[in-house]
Amino acid sequence: MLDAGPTDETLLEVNNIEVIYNHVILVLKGVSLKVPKGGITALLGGNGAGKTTTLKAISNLLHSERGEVTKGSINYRGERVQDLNPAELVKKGVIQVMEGRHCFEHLTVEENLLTGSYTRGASRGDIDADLNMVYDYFPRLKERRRSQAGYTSGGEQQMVAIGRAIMSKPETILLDEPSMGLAPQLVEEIFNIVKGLNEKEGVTFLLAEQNTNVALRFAHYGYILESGRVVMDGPAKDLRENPDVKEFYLGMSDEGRKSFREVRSYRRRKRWLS
Amino acid sequence: MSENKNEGYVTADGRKIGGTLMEMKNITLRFGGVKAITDISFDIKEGEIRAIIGPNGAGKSSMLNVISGFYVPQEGEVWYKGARRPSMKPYEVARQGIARTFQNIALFEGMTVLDNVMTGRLNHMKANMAQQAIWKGAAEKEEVANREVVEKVIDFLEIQSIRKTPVARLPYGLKKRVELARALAAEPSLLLLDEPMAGMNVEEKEDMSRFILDVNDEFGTTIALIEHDMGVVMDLSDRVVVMDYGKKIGDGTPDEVRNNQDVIDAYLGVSHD
Amino acid sequence: DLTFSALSYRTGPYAANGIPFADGYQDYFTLLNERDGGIGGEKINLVECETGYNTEKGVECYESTKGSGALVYQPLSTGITYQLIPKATADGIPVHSMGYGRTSAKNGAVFNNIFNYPANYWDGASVAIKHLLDLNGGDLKGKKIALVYHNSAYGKEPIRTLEELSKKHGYTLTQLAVDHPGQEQKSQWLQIRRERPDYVIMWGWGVMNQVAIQEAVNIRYPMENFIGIWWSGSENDVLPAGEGANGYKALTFHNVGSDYPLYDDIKKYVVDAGKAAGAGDQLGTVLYNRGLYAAMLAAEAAKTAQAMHGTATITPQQMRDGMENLEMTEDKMTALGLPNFGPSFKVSCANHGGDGFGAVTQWDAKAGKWNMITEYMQSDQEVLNPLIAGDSEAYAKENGITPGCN
Amino acid sequence: MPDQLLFGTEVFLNGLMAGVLYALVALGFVLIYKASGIFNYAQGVMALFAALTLVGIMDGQVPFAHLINAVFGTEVHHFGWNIPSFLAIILTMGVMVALAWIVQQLIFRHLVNQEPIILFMATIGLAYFMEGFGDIMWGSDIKKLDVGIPQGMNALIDEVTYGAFGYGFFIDNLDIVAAVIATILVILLVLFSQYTKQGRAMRAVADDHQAALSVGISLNFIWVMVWSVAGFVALVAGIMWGAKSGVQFSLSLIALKALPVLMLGGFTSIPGAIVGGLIIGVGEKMFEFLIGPMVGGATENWFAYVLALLFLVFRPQGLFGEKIIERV
Amino acid sequence: MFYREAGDFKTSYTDDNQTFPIKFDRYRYYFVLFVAFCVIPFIVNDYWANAVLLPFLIYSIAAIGLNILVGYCGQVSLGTGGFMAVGAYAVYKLMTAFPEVNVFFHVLLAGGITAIVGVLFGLPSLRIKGFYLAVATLAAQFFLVWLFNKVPWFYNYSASGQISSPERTVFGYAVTGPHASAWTTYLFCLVFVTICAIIARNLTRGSVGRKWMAIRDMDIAAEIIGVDPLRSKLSAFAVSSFFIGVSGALFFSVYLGAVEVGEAFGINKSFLVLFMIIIGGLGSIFGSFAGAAFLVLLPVLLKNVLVSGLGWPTDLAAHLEFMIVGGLIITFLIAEPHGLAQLWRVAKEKLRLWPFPH
Ligand SMILES: Nc1ncnc2c1ncn2[C@@H]1O[C@H](COP(=O)(O)OP(=O)(O)OP(=O)(O)O)[C@@H](O)[C@H]1O
Ligand SMILES: Nc1ncnc2c1ncn2[C@@H]1O[C@H](COP(=O)(O)OP(=O)(O)OP(=O)(O)O)[C@@H](O)[C@H]1O
Ligand SMILES: [Mg+2]
Ligand SMILES: [Mg+2]
Repeated sequence: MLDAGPTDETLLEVNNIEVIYNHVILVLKGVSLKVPKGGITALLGGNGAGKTTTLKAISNLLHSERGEVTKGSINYRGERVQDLNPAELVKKGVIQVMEGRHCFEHLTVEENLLTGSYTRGASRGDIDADLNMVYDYFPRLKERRRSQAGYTSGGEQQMVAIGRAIMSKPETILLDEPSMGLAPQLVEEIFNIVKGLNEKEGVTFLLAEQNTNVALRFAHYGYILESGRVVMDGPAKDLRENPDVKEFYLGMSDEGRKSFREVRSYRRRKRWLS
Repeated sequence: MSENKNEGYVTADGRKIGGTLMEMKNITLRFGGVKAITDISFDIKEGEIRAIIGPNGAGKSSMLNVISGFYVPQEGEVWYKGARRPSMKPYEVARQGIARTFQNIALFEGMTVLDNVMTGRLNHMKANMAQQAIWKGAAEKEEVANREVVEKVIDFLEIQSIRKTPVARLPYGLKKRVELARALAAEPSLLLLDEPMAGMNVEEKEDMSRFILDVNDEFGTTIALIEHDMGVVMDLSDRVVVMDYGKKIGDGTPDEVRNNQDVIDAYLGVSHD
Repeated sequence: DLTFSALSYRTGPYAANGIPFADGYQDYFTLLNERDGGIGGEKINLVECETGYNTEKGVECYESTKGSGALVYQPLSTGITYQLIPKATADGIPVHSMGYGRTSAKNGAVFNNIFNYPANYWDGASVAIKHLLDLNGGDLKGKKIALVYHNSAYGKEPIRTLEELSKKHGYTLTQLAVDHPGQEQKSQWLQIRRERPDYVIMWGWGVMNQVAIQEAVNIRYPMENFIGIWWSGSENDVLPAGEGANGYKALTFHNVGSDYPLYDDIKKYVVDAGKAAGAGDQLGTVLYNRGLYAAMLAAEAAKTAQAMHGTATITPQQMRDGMENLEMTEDKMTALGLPNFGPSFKVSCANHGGDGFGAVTQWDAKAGKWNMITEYMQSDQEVLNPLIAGDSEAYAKENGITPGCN
Repeated sequence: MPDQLLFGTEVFLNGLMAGVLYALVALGFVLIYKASGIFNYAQGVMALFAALTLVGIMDGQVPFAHLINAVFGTEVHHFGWNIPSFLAIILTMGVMVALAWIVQQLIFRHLVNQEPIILFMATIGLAYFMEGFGDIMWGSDIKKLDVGIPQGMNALIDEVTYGAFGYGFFIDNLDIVAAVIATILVILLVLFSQYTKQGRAMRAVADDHQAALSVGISLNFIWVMVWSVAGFVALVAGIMWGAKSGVQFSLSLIALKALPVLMLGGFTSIPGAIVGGLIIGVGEKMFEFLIGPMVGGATENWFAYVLALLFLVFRPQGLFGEKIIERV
Repeated sequence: MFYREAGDFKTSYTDDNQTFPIKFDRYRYYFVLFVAFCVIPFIVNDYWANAVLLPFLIYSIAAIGLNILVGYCGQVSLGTGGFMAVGAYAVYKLMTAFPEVNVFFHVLLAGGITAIVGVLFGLPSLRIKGFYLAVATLAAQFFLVWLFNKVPWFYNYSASGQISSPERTVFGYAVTGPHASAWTTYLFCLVFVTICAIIARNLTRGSVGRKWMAIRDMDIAAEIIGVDPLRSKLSAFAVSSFFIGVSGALFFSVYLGAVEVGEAFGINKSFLVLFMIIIGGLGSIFGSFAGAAFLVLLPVLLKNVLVSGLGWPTDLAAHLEFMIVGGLIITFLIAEPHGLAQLWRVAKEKLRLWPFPH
């Protein structure tokens, strides 16, 4: 769909990582992926597949959840980044938008956005310009700029989280479930924003998404994760055509979209997991 | 749909819907200067699946909070089972048979899945402190009886394998399911679901849809549902309320709503099919 | 060996006071060992146990040291003393609570194993009043006296005595309680400023002393009208207030300074030999002297016991007898190298508390030392004896003890 | 004016002054709570430690003298120099910054994203440790602290009021100095937390550790910074209180006076600390003045808490605390 | 594979609800009970009873009580010292007023009285939450201590304001007073500990316990699903205070024998018990024991090692003891923030997997 898109340069490379929580719970069992510069890479998969864990492993947020990467390596621009702390990583240009919003409840919407520019040494003027850009993307936020983020609705909080990340002018954004809880219109809008940032500003995206449909429409390349392993990957176009993906992730059978009323009450089997 | 207020109707797929179970009359809710809900009225009939949709910040969750007694509207009346509901504490509302799930999952993170679902049964458990301190006898009998109900719900939602797992460790989607289990365990007459399928992929949404339909079918539970996935809403619900900026902009069957120009402008963008 | 135990507190909120006392106690025994080879030829084995002024640790200390055959306990805390009174009595081990503890333990007929010579709190209160009587030509009628006290059992000790004495001497008594720990005493001192009592008596402890003295300086209360009990009269209490504390008075039941022949021995045998408990810079301070005095009394009681029972290796029971028959005379003290260091007194079964002699010291801020400004005076036995009899009888009744001397 | 009213006014004024001193201690708590959600039980011990260090440096004490002497059989106690108080305060600040850094590296870095009660517990561990450490380092005797702040009755106020009412009010010079310092501190800190980038980051960290990390705020840096500032506040509190009572163990107990202030003012509000302090100071002094004599006095300790409790029943987050967000 | 549960299937919900569902755990539990009741009483001496076992047992009761309030119901309280004082003074008044009644019942009644006081001070918990509540409970702490100090009726007008426990017997054996022997006091406390632990366990596994935990984890959600917050919180305050009252009663009458309120039941006590449950593990009965053991035994152990073993000066040893205890608390928290109980659970999980790492 997009012709601009990824270059050959691999920005982020995850090699065969294993992640353990609490010293005992093995969650990722060897995940490898490559994120090309300037591309939108999607990480798909069911609940508990390990998408969030993968993103956190990259952004080094695992540590604060008592998880650790026990095997494998993570490289950004060919440089090992596993041992950096998250702040250093943000300085390098990688920022994560966390699943479940995680706004700063007691800060106002605007202050929330400003925290995004924390690592930048930018001038007041630049920051204001970016702030306005975010408000352009999300007019709703402008209306609510003075209210505490804790009192905004779920969708508004999602906008705050994304806006906050944009404020750091990152090179790479790790987006965890950006569409969750958003109205369909807005989902479309957010993905358009992603696309815009990608094309205009050359921001690289790695996004974890449940909404496979949209994700594959906007992404260049996709990885499908199941139970902590990559089970399938390929260019988004190919994935969209894959019959399995169609059936299990896009909810389409050969006859087009099924009604949710018609769902059979038996568990279907995925061929690759048999 | 032009049926009499208190009468039921028959849905397209032939299910019989009863009389009015709950009616919201002219509800207005303000937070300081913010008007979350402005003069909204609608009803929920026995046995139907009623969806509430609308853009982000429209006031949908606030409406559920009004129904479950957590927010007290400045104006308006809530009628439940044919009587006007006096102002009540949320736990009293729950005891009237209204159970719900939450948009930002509100599970008890420090407990196991089983315990969480058991909390759904609290209003059915009557043993007093002394009996519980002794345990043997009344308390234990009651525990086992309720455990059986809960196990049925657990089976029903296919979460047997995580029974003893602390919920904090579960992935998002399973948490949603556990929340549903907790609400179902209460055997409510009205079940409120706030975005039950957010953060799920199609396959999981299908599962969830099936559970919702089955609950509605098997136990005749009335369901009010907020959801952003139009596919789900249109397929599952019998009638839909559409809200925007705290106002009601549409109310009717999925087909009516889908073709309502206001709704398209405010929410759907393009008409979904 | 003769085992003595020292339940000391070199840590916790009162460490500053506990350290010099413990040092003095220990140094004296070290001296006896080094110079005399112990007591009666038996080496002294001092078991120190840290209580941190905490009752529970006190119990642990008591239980852990009693197996080692400790002859006498000096609990150094009123709380621990109360706690040990029944226990030690049951175990047949004597307790010496010198200048603290349960006042009515003076009645040895009820408290067989408990000793509190040479003076107790009620003696202290009475001596303070006596001093004021002396200053006022024997008449306190119409005078206002304020009592600033630590709001605890300890602080409340003098109240009854002072009330009885006010009936007798016609002064009015204002009571000002200060809550633990006593960091903040604005209210109390503003009240003193308003009511301008002629004298202020203080039953304080720890930080309460320093703050009270500082506040008194702040409101420019005449320091020479301000008298503290002996636990409010160490260098620690006055130094933080600096010059302003000059003239502050405190009670005592032993002398001050290090100007005694015994201290030369301590320097020679203990400090210079590198065997001092502390840094050796506390010699002659009030609390060091008190610890030393306590040790000396214990050693003298042990000697008495050895003489009585004709054996050098005495048991706790024999030690008790020694304590009950202890007699301190000026001659004895001069022989020990401590002339005029403490009052003369004689312990008996009926009187475990000595004769209630105390004196008044005054702080000289310039010289940085305490001076004893009165002779030892005896407390008003006439008033105190009935109080002691009453309280100890009540205790006997409550605990089913038949008073009696054996 | 009738006497009773005059006395009452004097008590009132002194209550205000006492309140300022409480607020000084409370400020340290607020800072750390605001920046990390940590209820820092060790704040009192920090004040003690700061004051001990200051005196130690000023008097040229050899740190760990007791330990060194015990282990090596030496007899070292003093370096034999005296350092002017201004320089000593700066050196002490250095020590407090180092302490903040160590605390961060060894403790809180490993406890990111834990529940408040666990962080609280860690500060208790820290308090225990520092209690022992401070004593070993500087000894447990009472030390006189004099950095040249005037103490005692303010003669000017006394004269002026004596002239006006025939009764001179007593106000302690030390309290006046404390009030000035506290006011300056509060103003600076409010400006800092409300209007600077670091201040905003600090508040963000308090709300959500993980989210703060995710936008690139370095918890390490923020926490070291805040603990250093709190260390400075502790030093100020230590100096003020130490001047009253000498520097000694009990100094750590002033934390107990700060807690009701915190409650009343709100754990997260810097101005709340000072307003809370004033209310508590006046409240407890007036209660002791008016009601104390009827019930036997020594009411201040519990009354402060009861007063704060009463306020909380009406405003559960304290007067100025951030509203507790309750949403589902 | 040291630790196995395989082959240990449950066929009924009753079985599944057992306190120790795994056989191995169950036998170990019986074994501990056997040793505690049938072996220790014969070998215990004064030192072990008075310096180690009694404080351990009594603090365990207090810790269980506080754990119900803090660990299960999420209401952080710093009033423990004050409530223990209520228990102590209640038992004192009862013992002296009704000497003919068995002291066992006095202790229980003292617990009951404390429960009432606890409920009273628990009332603000409906509005006040978190650390605010913790600090608010200090009002109870300070007020109660002040009250017992101020009103002479509580200490029977004794001159000193101290209370001391008279001798009382159970089945003819003295359990309080100076003549009580080590084994009787030990057994007396042990009985209370056992009863309290069982009651606590029963309450926390049933519906009351779930209400408490629901309130703890998310009070708003709990209310919306039908938990009456006031009643649940107050019931937690009542039960918790009951236990704490019992422990206070035993602390005074059996363990110390004489107390002064400010010293024995001061704020330090409140903190100490709170430390116990946090170190042991919030929301765990086993954790209450572990925490009590840690904070009672560790100092004794350290002291014995440093002073008796290595011959260090007592003050250095005491300072070091502080540093070590503090250091250990921090180390444990970093290793496992959820306390010794959780550390133990993780260890078990690892053992189960052994020799495989995951
Ligand atoms: N802090 C944690 N402790 C223990 N286990 C965890 C933790 N966080 C996640 N897990 C486990 O790791 C697995 C993967 O979780 P993760 O959140 O990465 O899934 P996900 O793919 O993002 O799912 P979802 O789409 O539901 O967000 C899950 O089984 C979950 O139970
Ligand atoms: N407790 C509150 N205090 C202040 N404002 C509130 C509160 N609750 C909700 N609001 C505001 O009311 C409006 C409606 O919020 P609500 O959560 O009901 O939206 P929603 O329709 O559920 O949106 P979404 O789909 O994003 O969840 C929002 O603008 C929100 O900021
Ligand atoms: Mg996820
Ligand atoms: Mg919502």
